[in-house]
Amino acid sequence: MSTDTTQPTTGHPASPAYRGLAGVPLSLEPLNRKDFTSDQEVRWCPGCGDYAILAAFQGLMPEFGITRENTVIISGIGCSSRFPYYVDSYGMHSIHGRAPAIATGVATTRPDLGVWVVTGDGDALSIGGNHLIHAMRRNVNMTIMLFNNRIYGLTKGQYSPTSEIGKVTKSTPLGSLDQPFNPVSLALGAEASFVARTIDSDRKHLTEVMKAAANHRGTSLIEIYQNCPIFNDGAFEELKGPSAADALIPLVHGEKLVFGRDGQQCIVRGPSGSLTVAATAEVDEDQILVHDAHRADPAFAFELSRLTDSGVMHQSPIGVFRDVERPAYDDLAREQVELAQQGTDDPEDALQTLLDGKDVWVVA
Amino acid sequence: MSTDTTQPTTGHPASPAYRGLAGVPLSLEPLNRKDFTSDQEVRWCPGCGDYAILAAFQGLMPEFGITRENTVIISGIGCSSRFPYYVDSYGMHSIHGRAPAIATGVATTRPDLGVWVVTGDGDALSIGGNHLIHAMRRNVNMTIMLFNNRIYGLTKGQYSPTSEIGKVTKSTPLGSLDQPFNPVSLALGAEASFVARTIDSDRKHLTEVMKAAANHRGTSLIEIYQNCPIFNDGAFEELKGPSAADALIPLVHGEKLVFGRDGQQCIVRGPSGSLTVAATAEVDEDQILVHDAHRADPAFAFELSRLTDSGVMHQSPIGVFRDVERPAYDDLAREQVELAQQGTDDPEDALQTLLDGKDVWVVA
Amino acid sequence: MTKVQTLDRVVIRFAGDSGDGMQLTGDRFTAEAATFGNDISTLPNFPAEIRAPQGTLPGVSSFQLHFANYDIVTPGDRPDVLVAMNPAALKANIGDLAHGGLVIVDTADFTKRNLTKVGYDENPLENDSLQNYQVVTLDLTGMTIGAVEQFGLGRKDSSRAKNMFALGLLSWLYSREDGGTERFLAEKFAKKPAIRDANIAAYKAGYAFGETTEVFAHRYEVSPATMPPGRYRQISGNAATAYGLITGAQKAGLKLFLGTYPITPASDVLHELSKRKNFGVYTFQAEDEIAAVGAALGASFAGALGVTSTSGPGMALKAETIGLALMTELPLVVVDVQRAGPSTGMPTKTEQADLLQVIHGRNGESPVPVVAAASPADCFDTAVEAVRIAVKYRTPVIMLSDGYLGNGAEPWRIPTIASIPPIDPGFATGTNAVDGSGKQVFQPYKRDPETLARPWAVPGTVGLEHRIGGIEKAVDTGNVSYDPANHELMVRTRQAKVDGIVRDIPDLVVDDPSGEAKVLVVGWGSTYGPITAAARRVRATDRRIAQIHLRHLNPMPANLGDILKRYDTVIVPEMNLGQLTMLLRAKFLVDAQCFSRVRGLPISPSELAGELTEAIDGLATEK
Amino acid sequence: MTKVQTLDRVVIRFAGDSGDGMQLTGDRFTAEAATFGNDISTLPNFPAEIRAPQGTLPGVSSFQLHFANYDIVTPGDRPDVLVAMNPAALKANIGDLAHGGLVIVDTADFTKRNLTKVGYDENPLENDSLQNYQVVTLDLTGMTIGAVEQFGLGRKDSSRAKNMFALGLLSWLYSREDGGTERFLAEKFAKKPAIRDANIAAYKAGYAFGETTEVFAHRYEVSPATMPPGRYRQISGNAATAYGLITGAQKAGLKLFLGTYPITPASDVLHELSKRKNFGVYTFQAEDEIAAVGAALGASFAGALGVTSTSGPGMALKAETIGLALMTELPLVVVDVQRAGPSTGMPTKTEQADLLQVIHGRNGESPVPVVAAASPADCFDTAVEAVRIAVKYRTPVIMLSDGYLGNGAEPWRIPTIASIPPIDPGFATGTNAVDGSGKQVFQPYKRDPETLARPWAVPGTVGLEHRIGGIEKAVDTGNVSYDPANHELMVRTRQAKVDGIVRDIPDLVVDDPSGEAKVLVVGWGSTYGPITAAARRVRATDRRIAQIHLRHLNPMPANLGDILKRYDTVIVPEMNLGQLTMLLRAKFLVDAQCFSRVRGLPISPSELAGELTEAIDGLATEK
Ligand SMILES: Cc1ncc(C[n+]2csc(CCOP(=O)(O)OP(=O)(O)O)c2C)c(N)n1
Ligand SMILES: Cc1ncc(C[n+]2csc(CCOP(=O)(O)OP(=O)(O)O)c2C)c(N)n1
Ligand code: SF4
Ligand code: SF4
Ligand SMILES: [Mg+2]
Ligand SMILES: [Mg+2]
Repeated sequence: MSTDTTQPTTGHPASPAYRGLAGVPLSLEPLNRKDFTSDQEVRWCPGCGDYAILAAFQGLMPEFGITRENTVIISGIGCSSRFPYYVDSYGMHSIHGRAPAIATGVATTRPDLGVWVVTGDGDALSIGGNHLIHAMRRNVNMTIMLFNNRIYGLTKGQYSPTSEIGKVTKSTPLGSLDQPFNPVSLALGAEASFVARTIDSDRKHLTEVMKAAANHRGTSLIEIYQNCPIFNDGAFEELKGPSAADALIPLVHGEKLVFGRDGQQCIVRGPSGSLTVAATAEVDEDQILVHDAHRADPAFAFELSRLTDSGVMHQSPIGVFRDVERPAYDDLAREQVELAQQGTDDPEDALQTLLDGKDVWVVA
Repeated sequence: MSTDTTQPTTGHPASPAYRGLAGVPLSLEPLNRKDFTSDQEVRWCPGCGDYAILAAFQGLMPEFGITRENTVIISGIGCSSRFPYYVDSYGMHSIHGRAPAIATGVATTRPDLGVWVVTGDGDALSIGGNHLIHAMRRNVNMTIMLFNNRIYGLTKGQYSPTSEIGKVTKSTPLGSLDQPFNPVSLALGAEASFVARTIDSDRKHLTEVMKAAANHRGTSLIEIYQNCPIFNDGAFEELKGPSAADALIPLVHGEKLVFGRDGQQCIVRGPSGSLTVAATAEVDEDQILVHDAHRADPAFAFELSRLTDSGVMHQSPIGVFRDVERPAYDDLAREQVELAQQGTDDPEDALQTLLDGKDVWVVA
Repeated sequence: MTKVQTLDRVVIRFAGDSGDGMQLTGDRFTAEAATFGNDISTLPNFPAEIRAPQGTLPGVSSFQLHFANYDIVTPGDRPDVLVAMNPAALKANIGDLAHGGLVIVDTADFTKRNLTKVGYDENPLENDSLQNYQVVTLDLTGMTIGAVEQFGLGRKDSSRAKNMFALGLLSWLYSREDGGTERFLAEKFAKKPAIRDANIAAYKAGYAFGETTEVFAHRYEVSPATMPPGRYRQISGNAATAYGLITGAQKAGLKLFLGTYPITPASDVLHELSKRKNFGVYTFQAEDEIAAVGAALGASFAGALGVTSTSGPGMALKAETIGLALMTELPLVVVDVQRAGPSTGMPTKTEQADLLQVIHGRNGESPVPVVAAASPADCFDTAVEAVRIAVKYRTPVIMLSDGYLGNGAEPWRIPTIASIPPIDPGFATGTNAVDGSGKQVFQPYKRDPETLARPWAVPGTVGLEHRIGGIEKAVDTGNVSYDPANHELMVRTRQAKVDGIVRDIPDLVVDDPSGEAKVLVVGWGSTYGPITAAARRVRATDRRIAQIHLRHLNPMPANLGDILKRYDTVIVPEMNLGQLTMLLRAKFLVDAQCFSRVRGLPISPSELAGELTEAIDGLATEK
Repeated sequence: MTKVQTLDRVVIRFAGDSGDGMQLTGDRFTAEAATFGNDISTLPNFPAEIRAPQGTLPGVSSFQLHFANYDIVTPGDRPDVLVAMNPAALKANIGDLAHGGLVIVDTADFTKRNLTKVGYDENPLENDSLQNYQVVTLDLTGMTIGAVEQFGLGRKDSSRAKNMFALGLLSWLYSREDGGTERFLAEKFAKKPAIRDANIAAYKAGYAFGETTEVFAHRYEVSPATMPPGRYRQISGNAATAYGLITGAQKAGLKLFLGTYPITPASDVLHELSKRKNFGVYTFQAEDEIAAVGAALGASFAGALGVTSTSGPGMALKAETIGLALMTELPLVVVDVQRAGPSTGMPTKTEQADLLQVIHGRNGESPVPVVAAASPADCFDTAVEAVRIAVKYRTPVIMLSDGYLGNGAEPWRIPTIASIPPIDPGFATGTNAVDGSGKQVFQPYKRDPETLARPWAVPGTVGLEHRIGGIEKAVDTGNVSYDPANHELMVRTRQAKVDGIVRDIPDLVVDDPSGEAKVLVVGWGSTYGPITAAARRVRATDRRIAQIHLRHLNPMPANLGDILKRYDTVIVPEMNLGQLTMLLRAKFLVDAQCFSRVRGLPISPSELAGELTEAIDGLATEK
């Protein structure tokens, strides 16, 4: 008797090119974005940033090559969490905040599934904060896409844990009081092995970051700046359009941390030892720091994460902050089970032996 | 009619010397440690590190000068969480993981109370992780003492979120798989304004750190390494006794990061930009970093936090990692209420006006 | 799809600038209603001029539609719903709207200039002038432009599709099929494919918007009534709850601390209270429902009135902490604005299926008083009652409301603050016992002999220092105790304390005009309206029916058992599968039967009246 | 303080090296028991030599005590409890211990050398050789040294107080007063204050240790019985539960995924399962109970058997996610090892007061099957049954155990694996419907007409891609639906599915040897033992009593109503305030009365027998 419910993967090409998806069967025929489009009408507000993210995801999926049926998307509750309905794969629109926990069960029992979590800033960081940080420290193999619109969309516009201090919302008519989380800093403090940030308005960057996440084995967290035109319009305005080049600090592994339309700005280590933005023209070239996403020590990535404003947004690094190798929880868990199962002959006999124990007596 | 339940503070000296306790009435007569000892027999196992922490706390309280009746201790569930029973103040031994949330309600409504939270590594970081990080980002005025014995004591020895990878416990007979949290890193990632670490075996250091925490307005997190002789004996052995000087890196604001019995080791910024331990004799004196707990940017404190081993403990900084000014949530919340109340004449009239609203019609 | 079952009639008026296509919109909606099988009656209203200046009062065009599930003869006197596409349309029509009516406003044109043009000094959407209505403000124009972007129309043409966005929204609100309108548009604009697609897209976007954003509860209803003399205003259930909590706290001289987490349909309690800090109200939007109730309990420990508000799923999460509240015997008010479950269910739909959850949904023997509001205005009295019980008995109290009550509004006879009795927090101020050695001591679990309430000794009170918690407490001293006899005594004492609240609950008075009814209808919560309407209908046919309605679900009024036993048939209409019914059967061994409807909608009075009639006639035949 | 109410008798043996003070310990414990009013009988057993070599078998000294709440005439044949201070003491005495007995071992002397000295090849504490006992290993010596450090004794003198540590621990275990022993020690060592203080401190430390660490459930009981033929072993309830879950999973060909969070008294289910990875068992210690059940549900979605285990407070936290499980209609087994509540309550004490919580404690109409185990060994069958229902009906199933069952042990007739019927997961493999356009499609909510179960289509199955969630689902398609009629249908269908499980539940067979009883006693869960014992006693007095015991609490067996109505009096003994009683009354309108004891202890058979006797005699008199 087999205790493995995995579908046969025979006939599929060996394994996807992306390390996070290793073990997931590949589709025999090439798929296209339509294959990842379900029959459900997309129901976000006009202009919602969620559309662009969905489109990028659907556009990218065929490239991974994995089958639709081995693709699983788990979401929580929120506007963003309607995402699974629109992708023609297996999916669960679960309950508020719990998607990473649910995905942990999926990922641990099934190495042959590609697992994505879709969540919002309230879902992931308010009610679900604990599951998020624990998933990251465990490094369960999944990609978490955190749609950060810095507001509660679905419940009509209360402030969220990423809203800037002083935000006036339905629940904070006199302005909010709490310091927001910086999701990247939080993730790095929680031992995350892969942390990235991208933005709804840049399809190419979105796609690149999603690919990098899929290529990472373990938990990948992608914070996605997402505009909510209804309840928090323009939250990322300064990071978009013509001003984007001066506001976004692209993080590219192995490349100098230079940004601005003409590369006129750069990141250096200031006299206090802290990272600061400097004018490229005014510093020695070798002072300009080179991005290194693979450092074992998360401190450098953390320093970079602090370059993001916590109030109104004027500046923010995007790209992969950190991407390091660390065994994935689910790989290890399966290894333990497989090791334990080695040499087990007939499972039914083994079970009988277990039930019998060591000290049996007989009543005649 | 008054909506203030605060007891009159008349006759009390103005305010305590410690900023976190500003507004808490001082005792007219000097108190001593016995005053902070309840009539309940202390019921930890022989040799438990909790005893020393309790003793340090009780020894220190009189120095703060605040009245016993304005002292409130809220704990969760765990061995450590029995703490409130032993201190003759107001206290609540609540439920697992929720103490920071409960304390938030206490602190917000009562500026005249000194609020302490006592919690364990399971209580604070496993089930209570979300409340902990949210309390810290909000900066609610309270001191959280996290007794970290890297094990679940009360439930008889399962591994905890701070246990080292590979730990064999009742629930992980083949060894644990999850990367532990570094509580200091986690706190820094969660925007904490005060984060410190100390150890049960060093009464003087314990006391100093508790004082520093009380002097900080907002949430102060103190991680306390605490030995559990029954289920995790010796977890901090290398940080104690004769080897302590070589293993503990004392953090003192404004002082050089030098440690070891003869100051033979020090912290410098290595060529990669990361902090590293170096031999004092082998580096230039001005390369040795000076501790700065007051930097606005938490990155330096974060870098220091990474000097702690995450497996078996051989090295760890102790002292105050970070101590910066940031408005406390509860101070701001009270300010909003007080401002809103200004100019309110008779509250009953005001209420009637509210009920009436703007558009009343009369049925005769 | 959806039938509008619980509404007997609705009057909608679409109003906008002449160029806004209001007539088309009205026509289409009428067509949808007609197709749907409603009886209809309409009243189009054009500006006198062919093309009045844009944005002015004379330029307003409107279309009124009355549709109903019975014969109607007029287009309705006062609209229940007003869709206003600009300031002029609002100004011109708002006066006709019934109190509590729904106003949907397109905010796009609410600029200073346009406001001035029609004589508004202030933006009416930003002051309290629309307080007596349910106002939904939306950037219809902006959203429409967003929705049709892809069709490459100019801004002006794009924005013209906003009437279809509005229609889509209304169609969703009244659960209409959209096929007809789509076909209509396809035909009408067959030659202008971009315009056609834009209109269809706008229509669909409006529909989708309604569905996605939880902006609306479902429907509303204006119940006409003959009213006792007094001063009245319009009030929604969630506002009434907030006001009741403020009033209760003030009457007790306590700060009010709301710890909560947003959730439909309870969020408005937070929104309302967060505007009322001038009453010493603290509102704390916590990280989740567990933290919310935890912080509220902390506030109660500190001597404030701790309150938490939520809906079903959040209620489930709070269970453990409510257990701690009942073990620590601290006042706490928990407001559950119920919605359709289970799980996420249908967040914007109403239901009353949390009754057994709030009564039984905690580990161990954990009795908690439960009160339920019967109507939007009744939320006020129920909230005050919840505060009174919580403070007097030192106990968590659960107040049940539901989506229908919370979002619904009705005229409210405004009470005089002075007429509401004060609530005595009775804080402990000194020792209350003598120990073995003759020393005066404070015992935190020494109870008031009558109420069985324990003393509420607030931090800051000298000499009363004590520790409480969730582990079983020794009688009187409150020390940790694992003693079996003590546990048994404490379990029974906590039960007796809650049971004893019955002393404060007035006996039920049966509404049985004839005094000879054989059938009793028993209700609780928001079924009050439908049950009352159904009873009236039944009585109008010269049949006899008795009615009682429970505010107190735990404990129940003392004379309830006697009343139940007096009737041949007991019918309990509930928007669940029979939750009160089961409690009544268990407690009184009466063969109560549930009239159960679980549709996310209020019970239909006519359906219920039919059922009651059958029951009455059935009994008559039997004899 | 505590009386040992539920134990009729206990036999304890203290064993150690001659120098370990076992006789003193035994004497003192005897004195405590005598003072307490127990009947006692003792058997001291000294080594033949005056001073046998330390750590050898001949050096072992022991003291056996039998104490009971009725007349006893022997010191007992087999001890129920063995306290072994070193390897020799263990080796010399373990053979006498009753199956399932408790062994408390001081580990300090279990060195390789000492083990070899007495002929142990392996450390018996580290292999499975003590599997048939409840073994508690403690560093008594180390803890004693720690506790007496302050008195400045040498290591040797310090460690000699370990017998008092052990005595303190046992005194706590049997809830004895410590005053007497303290006085005794004070007197005995009056002239050696350091020794006196050390002994008293050690005694107190042992007592405090017991109380603090939750090392022990409360008491245990060895129930003698005449047994049917078969192969037997000793098993505890929590182990039996774990084995049942493994067996169920294997019978269904599923991986078993346990998502859990430690909590007394359920943690041993985790501990046991985490040792059994060789059966394809995954154990996940989550960050909290919510994550635990969430991960389990995720595993079920992925095609494994998701299981979660907890106790009362954790159960409260899982409610929302169980709601999601029932909405998504996925198999899930939830084990609740109940403890005394409410809130934290008394974690190490037993109770059965979570019944109404598990039946009603979720938002909305959320029916979930509930099964309960009657004895430690019965946990096995009950767990298999829970798996069977969960898999067959695609539903969360709650299995109730309690602290008494979980930690208690009893002889178990070992089943043959082959005799246990297989469980068919019946995974969906292909499309199951045809859509409007004639296309073959998969409908995730199209139900099996008989069981009403929906298909379980596991990710990885080509062509069956679908989305599920907590929002109300449309019939068949499973799409999101807010349609009122659909909601009503789905609510009733989910209820009907659970109700329909009754078809699989065997009719109850009444145990009524005479066939003429007028009084029926109805039980569920761990009251089975006490009720059976009480019924035997009643019958032994020539009275008639009928007994039934429920494994299935929701739904209940089909013939239950008929049975209840056949008796004049129905008595329901429960360790709560009447939770099953209330369900029976509501469902069957039968005047069932609860024999309620809420003391954190099993019901006393003698007390219950008294009550039953009175009920029987009362009926007789009436007539
Ligand atoms: C237990 C529970 N609490 C509260 C809610 C209500 N709720 C649904 S989504 C949400 C927050 C949504 O914000 P976010 O996660 O940022 O998602 P967005 O809508 O912005 O995409 C809340 C509070 C719920 N569904 N369940
Ligand atoms: C809701 C809930 N889940 C689980 C438990 C069981 N429990 C009590 S304390 C504890 C962990 C204790 O570990 P820690 O916080 O590290 O404290 P320590 O005992 O080590 O001081 C657990 C799992 C509980 N009481 N309540
Ligand atoms: S409310 Fe905001 S986040 Fe939600 S769908 Fe609309 S635009 Fe998007
Ligand atoms: S189990 Fe460990 S942490 Fe708990 S009281 Fe004992 S020594 Fe201390
Ligand atoms: Mg959001
Ligand atoms: Mg711990």
